[in-house]
Amino acid sequence: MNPVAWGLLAQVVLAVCAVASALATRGHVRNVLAGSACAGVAGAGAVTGMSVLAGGTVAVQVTTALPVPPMVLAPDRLGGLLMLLVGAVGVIASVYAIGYVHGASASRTQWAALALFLLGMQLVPAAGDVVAFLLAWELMAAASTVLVLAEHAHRHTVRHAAVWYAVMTHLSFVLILAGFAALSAAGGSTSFAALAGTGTAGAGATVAFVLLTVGFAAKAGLVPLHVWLPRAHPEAPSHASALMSAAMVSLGAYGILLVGVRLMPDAPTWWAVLLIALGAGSAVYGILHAGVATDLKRLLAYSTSENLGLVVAAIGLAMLLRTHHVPGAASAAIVAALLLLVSHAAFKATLFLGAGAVLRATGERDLDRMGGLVHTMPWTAATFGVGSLGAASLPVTGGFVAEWTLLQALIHGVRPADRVVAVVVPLTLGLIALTAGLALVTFVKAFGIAFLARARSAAVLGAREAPWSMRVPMVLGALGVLALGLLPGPVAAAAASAVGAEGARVAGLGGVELTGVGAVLSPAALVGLGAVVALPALVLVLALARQRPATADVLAWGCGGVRTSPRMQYNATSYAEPVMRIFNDALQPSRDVVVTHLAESTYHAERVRFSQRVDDVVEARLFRPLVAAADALAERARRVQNGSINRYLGFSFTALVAVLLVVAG
Amino acid sequence: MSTPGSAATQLIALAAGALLVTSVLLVWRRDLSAQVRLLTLQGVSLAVLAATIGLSGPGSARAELLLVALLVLLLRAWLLPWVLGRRLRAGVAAGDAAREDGARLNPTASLVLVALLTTVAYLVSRPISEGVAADGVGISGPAAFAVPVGVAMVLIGFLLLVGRSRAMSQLIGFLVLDNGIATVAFLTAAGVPFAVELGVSSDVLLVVLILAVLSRRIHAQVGSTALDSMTELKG
Amino acid sequence: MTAILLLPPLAALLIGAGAASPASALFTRLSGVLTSAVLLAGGLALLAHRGPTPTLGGDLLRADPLSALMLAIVGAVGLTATWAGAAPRPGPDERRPATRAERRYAALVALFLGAMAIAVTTDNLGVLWVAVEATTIATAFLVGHRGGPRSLEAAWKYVVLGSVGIAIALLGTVLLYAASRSAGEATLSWTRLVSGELPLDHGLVRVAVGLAVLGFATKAGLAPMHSWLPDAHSQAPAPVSGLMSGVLLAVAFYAVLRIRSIADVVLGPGLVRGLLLAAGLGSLTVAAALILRQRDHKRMLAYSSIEHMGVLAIGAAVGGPVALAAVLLHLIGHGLAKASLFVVAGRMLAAEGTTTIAEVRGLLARRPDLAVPLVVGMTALLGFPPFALFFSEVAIVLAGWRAGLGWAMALTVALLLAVVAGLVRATAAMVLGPAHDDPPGDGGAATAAARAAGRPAEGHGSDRGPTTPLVLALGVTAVIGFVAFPVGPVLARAAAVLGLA
Amino acid sequence: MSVAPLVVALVQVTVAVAFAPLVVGVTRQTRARLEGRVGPGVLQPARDLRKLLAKTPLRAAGTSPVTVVAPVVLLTSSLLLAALVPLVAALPLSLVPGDLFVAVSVLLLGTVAIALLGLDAGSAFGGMGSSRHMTISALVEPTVLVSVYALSIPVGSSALALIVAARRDHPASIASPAGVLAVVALVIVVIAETGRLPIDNPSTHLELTMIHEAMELEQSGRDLAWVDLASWLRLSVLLGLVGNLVLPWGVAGSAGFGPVLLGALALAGKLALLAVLLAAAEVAMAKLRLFRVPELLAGSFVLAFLAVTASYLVA
Repeated sequence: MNPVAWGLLAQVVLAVCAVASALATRGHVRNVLAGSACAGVAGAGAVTGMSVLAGGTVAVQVTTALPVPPMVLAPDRLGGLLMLLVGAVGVIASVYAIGYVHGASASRTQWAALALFLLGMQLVPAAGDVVAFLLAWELMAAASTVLVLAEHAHRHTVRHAAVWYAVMTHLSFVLILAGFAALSAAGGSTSFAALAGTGTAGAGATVAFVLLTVGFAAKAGLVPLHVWLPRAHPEAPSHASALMSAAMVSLGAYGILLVGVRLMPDAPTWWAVLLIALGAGSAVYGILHAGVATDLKRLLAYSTSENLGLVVAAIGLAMLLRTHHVPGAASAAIVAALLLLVSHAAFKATLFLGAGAVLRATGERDLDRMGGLVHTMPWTAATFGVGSLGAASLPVTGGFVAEWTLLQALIHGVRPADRVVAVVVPLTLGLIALTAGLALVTFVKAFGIAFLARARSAAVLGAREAPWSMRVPMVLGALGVLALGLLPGPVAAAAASAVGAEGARVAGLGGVELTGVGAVLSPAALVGLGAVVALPALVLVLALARQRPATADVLAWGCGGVRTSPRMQYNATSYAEPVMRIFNDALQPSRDVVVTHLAESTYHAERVRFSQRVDDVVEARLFRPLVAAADALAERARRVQNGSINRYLGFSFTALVAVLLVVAG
Repeated sequence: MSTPGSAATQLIALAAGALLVTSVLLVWRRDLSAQVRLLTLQGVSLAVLAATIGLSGPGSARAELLLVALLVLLLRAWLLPWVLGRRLRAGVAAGDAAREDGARLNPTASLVLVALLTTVAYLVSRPISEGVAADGVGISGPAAFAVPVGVAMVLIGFLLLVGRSRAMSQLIGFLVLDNGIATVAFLTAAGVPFAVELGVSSDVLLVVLILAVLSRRIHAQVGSTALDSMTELKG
Repeated sequence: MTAILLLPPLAALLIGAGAASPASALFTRLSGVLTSAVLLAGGLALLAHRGPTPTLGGDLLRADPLSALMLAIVGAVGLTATWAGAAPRPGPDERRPATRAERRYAALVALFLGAMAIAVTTDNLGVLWVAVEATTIATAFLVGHRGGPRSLEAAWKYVVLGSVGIAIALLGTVLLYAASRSAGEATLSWTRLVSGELPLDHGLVRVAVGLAVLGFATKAGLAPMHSWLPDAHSQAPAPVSGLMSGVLLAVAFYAVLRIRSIADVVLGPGLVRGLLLAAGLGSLTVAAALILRQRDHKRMLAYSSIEHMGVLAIGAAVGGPVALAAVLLHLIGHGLAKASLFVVAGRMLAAEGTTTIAEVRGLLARRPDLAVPLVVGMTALLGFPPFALFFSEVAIVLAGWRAGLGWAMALTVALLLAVVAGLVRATAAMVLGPAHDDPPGDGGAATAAARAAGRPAEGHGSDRGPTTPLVLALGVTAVIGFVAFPVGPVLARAAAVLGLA
Repeated sequence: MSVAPLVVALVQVTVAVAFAPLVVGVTRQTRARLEGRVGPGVLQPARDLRKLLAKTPLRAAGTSPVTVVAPVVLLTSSLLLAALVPLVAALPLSLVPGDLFVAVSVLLLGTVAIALLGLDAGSAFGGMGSSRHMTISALVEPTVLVSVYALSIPVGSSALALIVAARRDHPASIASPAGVLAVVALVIVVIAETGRLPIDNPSTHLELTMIHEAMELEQSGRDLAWVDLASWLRLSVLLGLVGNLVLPWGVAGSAGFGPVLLGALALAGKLALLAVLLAAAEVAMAKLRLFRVPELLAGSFVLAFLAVTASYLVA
């Protein structure tokens, strides 16, 4: 039995232990025991993933009661990479949970669900056939639903969020099931190994691709199937949000990779264009909503659908370029997709854990009521800051390298002769650039408003720094973000090998070289250069600082020294106001201004109340009408079943006559 | 054996005609007691049909079929009508309506429908008659021409069930439907095996008894056996 | 072996007679459990049996693997429903002889189970018909057991619609007999009819099969003949609802399967596939439409039964070893889960004094003993792993798509999504939320009063009961999908019986 | 990596640091003259710098370490920018591509630093400036990348050094429609990024109209010195880049002393010219309303996109 098999076994066993310890013990003991067991599950997943990446293979067969081929667990390298990703996020999230959970989120159900959630997520990339994939997928879905429900007894919003989540996730399952059914009908088997390289000609393959893409897009939170994200993430406990947003959605992208890269490699152009449109659209839409969001976790949720949009766009780009014979750039694009996925996992986990720490310390999710937390929660502030840098894809973080790789693919993918590429590539470039720019605003806002300036509400003043058990995972996450940014070479190489593309290899100082397009980036060297040029300035700074220390107790500028009250600061809403105004038509906020005039004169206002809400346009214009229509239909159907036995007999009579006419005709 | 125009065939035709006429009259009449009487008549003609087929059949099956005919006579011409009549009188004594009122269909419309259904019956029973007549084992060959009557009775019984708004007349409709099935059974297969026939008859009897009991309770609880008063359970 | 064939019906008869006698209240209370246990034992014994198929009295009783499996299912589901639904053991102070109603109830349940046992173990279609019809008679009074206009109305609709439908099935059976007779060998023996040796007339068999399927489909609650089902299920006492949903529907569907294989042999799959697809999709549509805005949780469960019958019909329409095995697995899973859920629903009715969804709130916080089995059962019904229904539904869809019925499968999963949405919404509304949250609506007051009094609302039995059967049933549903041996071969052989076309 | 390019890069940085105050001085002086004032002279910015460095910085109460660190980060980013962009010589560094994406990211790092600086003191103006500044740089990003894409198509690489070298070696491509459009788009970007008219008025004293100034309201002493120097560096480096794109002659192609000296002189000339032009343009222009700015940037994006399509025609 080889390491991979052992790893898979260990995951299952540890998961069982975690569930057992969650059910058996109580109080703090439960948190510690179950938490460490969950961390163990995730760790086993990470190790398994590594050994798969290192070339280990295995095919575990699980038989069922039905006369179908047995379920197979046979992770390939890509699966290994995802397993590693999920496992890594799982470890820090589990450790974090030990210190974080309290009240409802510390119940035995929640811990058991967490363990099963981790197991499901790590088995999805291990699945080697359709049935096993669907099984793990549903395990993941069910467990995550339970996690979202943690606070159901305290907030009514939780219930609606959970119902939305359950239905959307089942929609995704149903689409995937149908898609795989179509695929296995076209390919004549249910095992991925046999399906690999299924021809893309013919209606069957097309139907399969479309169904699967949409299904996985729903799980990846792509517009317009993203509606569950901004609802579920704020309601779920933060470690769960981190797992869902960093790990689970990545599996949606994995599904698209599985279909588009492994199962049906030679995609027609329009498949690729579909993916690019889907991805770029979600990226812009997601980041716009993130930019104007004031609920911190909602902001992070929308940024998730932005980042997954970028990933899917990169995948589509890779497919397009491969179909149009630009192999070098294509491999760069696919590497970019994986780098984006990995770095997103790192910084999104960090950010959600940070948001959780703030929530735990202040009870606030609303940015407009935060501020000045850098003084009370320095560790959280630092890690959240690093995460924000990553999310804004600035040097030197993983996001920066990933976006650089993507742009290299775009710039070197130029084919003036080929009209499709000639049109698609620059448009994609523009959209991605806009996304990157808005991401910058969004995360400057998130960090600056939450942690800098002065407290905007009393609750924030009393904030206390998170305990070590929560700090350590946050720091680990931040380190991960920086490591991905400083030494991207190995990751890029692993990613390239995962998709079997000779796309990238390590170049000096842990830098990355995109062999396909002959571009090199060594962030470490960049940092070195920066240090060299900044050295004189630093020396000067320190010298002056010793010579003449600053006086740090003056009033801030208030047009003549009036000490401004904290309510006069810019808050998240006002910070996003320019963006809101520019993209008014896309966001369609509902504002209302209530002016109460003074009794004496209507020229002087006594009070002005301004309130603004941004509803999700897709939800309001697409899903709510859909639900309403379904309900109306159902109401009409209820009237048909009106209780009159004569009518019921009439049904049977009609059926009888119909059948008679059919059989005798 | 018996050829068309033989006495047996005449008798079969006569019985079949009687069955059809009684069914049509059942649709026509509104007076429940009259319907019960018609039901008796129908039972008798069904028994006659069975007996004829039995007598003109091969010797082996003769005894069994005569026994079946007797059973039919007892059950459909005497017992069931008696149960119905008793329940009906009890209901009327307790203040329940003695006429079928508030039916879904007025007489003319229902009679037109009957005509329609009879044609449908003729259409759809072609494969049955042909299938049976394919090789004239025993009597069934020549007798097969009457099969549509049975099918028509089934449809008419169903029509009564759909169209009538009284518990009692639904019972009657059910019995007509059942008679129709029996007719088809005799005409196509000279009845089913005796054991099965016994089971079938007892089932029918029990169903009728249960419905009678239920209608009594409903009358006791709801104060009427009008089906319109029984639309509590919706959706 | 042949003795085992005879055992279940006889035992049912004797136990029924015993239960009817006022001798021992305890025996009366446990009669249902005993009968089901006997059926289960018999079924398992027959499943374990190898060698020639045991028969008795010519074609009267015969237990091929399919019959054995069905007998076991009937026993298992019956055990769940009767055991979990058994009234709690009376305290020493209130020890009293069983009332007349209780005795009648027990006897009828035993009778019902006995009829079911005959129905699944006979080879003669006539006897099968008689047995299925007998269940109508047995259950008629069980549905009306609680008395009151609503349950009487339900009983009336049930008997009328059921008997009419089953009468159509009789017509079909008769025509089959006629066909065999004019083919030279007058028989109703299923084995003879599917042997393919009789030169059956196609036109006649077409009519016969069409009518028989229609008739038995009525009993199986397939649209558009489903209308009796929600009323009967919602008005009957909870265990009876469980029995009807898990056993009666299953056995009626078993009859459809038998007829289907006759048609397969004589006519090929075309006709029945069309009929079953229409019925299945129709049932799914009806279920989806009426679950989405359902206000009554027992009716909701009833419609979910219609939905699962629709899935079964579609699976049968697909045919082939995989789909048929999946259908049988689905029968097991659905029966057990649904029986447990109906029992839980009964306890909820007893505890809350209402079946209106809008008046049940925060169950998880107030009554975890009810909410947890409810949620687990629902998870099973919705086809989440590890429950058996997950495997069966996935297998049916995969097989169906490969059989070239992609459009039907797409429609199926879409409708299933609607059903899931409705069920999830309703369940979440009942289960989630804070404990003290006075339910809206006029019925709220009474419910609140009943809760305040701390005792169940009267007239709906007890709100507590044994948990073991629920745990067992749901546990079996959860693991059986993974049990490759012995379940796998059993399902395969049973499916082979049907798929011999 | 080979040493020569590194040395050249450091030379570039020093040159840029030396020129930056002068460029600003030239623009201010030119403006003053065109507006009929005498003007403080070209060296005034340098003197201001010296004076500020000698002063004790005052920091608002309740400010965080960000206030201390941000100016240095800003300065570093500008210095790094000066090292990455081909000003004096067009020699690509082996491990760090003089990629415009990298350059822009470094630039944005500085932008973020100053934006946070603006927020840190918790005054209304700082937040206002920071919000406006970030919005504008967000809208600028697409233009930058698309125009670079247009420029890189003929060269087949996005490294600025190679682009400049290619234009020097094939002057024909400078006048090509693609090149012209792309450069125009870039110019608009540079104006937006460096906060010049018509997008921002660097010499305003009215808080409500401020963008860049609003963020450094709280700064004083050496902090302000670093911020000012950094923004001047940005201006001159970006002007230098534009200059080298339009008039690539004189840019050193090798690391010899002669070529580098020549390159430095050429750079001085180009910077002076552009500074004068900039000042002249600013005199002739009024500040745009903030919410007309997106139109301008959208326009520049369109130009860049046209440049791409045009480049297909020639390529």
